[in-house]
Amino acid sequence: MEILLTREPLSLDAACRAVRAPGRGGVVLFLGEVRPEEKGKAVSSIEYEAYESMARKELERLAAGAERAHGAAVAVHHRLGPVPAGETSVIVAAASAHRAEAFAACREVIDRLKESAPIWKASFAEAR
Amino acid sequence: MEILLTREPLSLDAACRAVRAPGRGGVVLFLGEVRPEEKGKAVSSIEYEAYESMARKELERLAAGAERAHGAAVAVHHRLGPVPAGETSVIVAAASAHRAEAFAACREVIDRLKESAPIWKASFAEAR
Amino acid sequence: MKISVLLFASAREAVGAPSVEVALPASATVSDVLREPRLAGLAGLAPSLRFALNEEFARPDAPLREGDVVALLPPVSGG
Amino acid sequence: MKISVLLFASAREAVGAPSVEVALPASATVSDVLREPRLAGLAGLAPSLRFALNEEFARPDAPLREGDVVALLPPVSGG
Repeated sequence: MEILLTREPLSLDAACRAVRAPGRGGVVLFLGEVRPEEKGKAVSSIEYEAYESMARKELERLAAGAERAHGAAVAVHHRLGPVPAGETSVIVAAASAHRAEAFAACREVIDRLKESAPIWKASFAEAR
Repeated sequence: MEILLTREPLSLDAACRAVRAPGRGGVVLFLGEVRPEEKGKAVSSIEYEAYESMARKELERLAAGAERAHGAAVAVHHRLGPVPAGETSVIVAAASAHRAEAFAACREVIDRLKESAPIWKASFAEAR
Repeated sequence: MKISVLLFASAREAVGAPSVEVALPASATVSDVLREPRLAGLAGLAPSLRFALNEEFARPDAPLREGDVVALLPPVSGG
Repeated sequence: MKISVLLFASAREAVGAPSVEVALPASATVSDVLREPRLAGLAGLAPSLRFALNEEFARPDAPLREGDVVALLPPVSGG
């Protein structure tokens, strides 16, 4: 399991490397991207705020739960601070011997992250 | 939609770029990797053979079906010829406004690919 | 007892500060922090707030101890 | 009529060639290609073979026309 909260741009390869391993034939990655428009309003960037210490614990808890439930390896990378439209705000990676478990683990973690990780976004129509 | 059948190593970024677009906030990628062991035997590489012209048509048909059913953009990259253990043999990418559709499209395409794409693998215990 | 209250997102904006120190009686519970006058601005938000106690989600009636850290969490929007 | 038969994976290995030209009567259907003596080695595989006609999956009883291309497809294992 790997949890990364960073203000740097996220890396697809880094998230993938975090879960890959010889016996794990199936890897599933979810990327959340900042949409340039939300509820009809143009968005230039989204600011992500987190209760960082608790967010790390929550994400570790979610990832560990999915790893146990699905026998998968999980990584969650979330970007904090300003994220320009079109860039990636979160990556959830999951790997296991077969694809069913990797899909299930990845989906579970992103769904639960959106319910319980103490992270908030404030969208900005124009550059601040 | 993008279908790629190639003997070159696959690229995660290329598959991702093929489906990303401003309005598509959710991207799901599935990577199939060659496992170094299968049914208890060591595998050094897997040779993928395809009825290429039909495989291309089948993959286009599958991708188009998933795009229509889920309102997603889909890309399928499959590697042909010898693929060393630990390397990626297939990538299915799907992107849409929200993650549910991206997960559904990605899963549907890889499941159907494994049922109907005229592609076969022959594993080799030692280097040929 | 002295309790630290951390505020995030809309709660922070409503109060105008990222944290507030609150003095409460020994028998106080997590939700009692809302009695603090400086947090009066949260009245509107209160129904949608979740509480965390020392970085774990907590029930409003969870008991507090000296030095505990309570966080007021508006509906999250990560991912 | 003259029909091209393409062979893949285990079918190709059983026959020892990637393709075979087959002569069939005008009323022949896709599965009739298996009558070709050079394809006798496929007997064991036949039950698990799927047919393709001009690059589309086809039923065994689909009618053939001069120059059609039939492919004999063992169970696939892509992905």
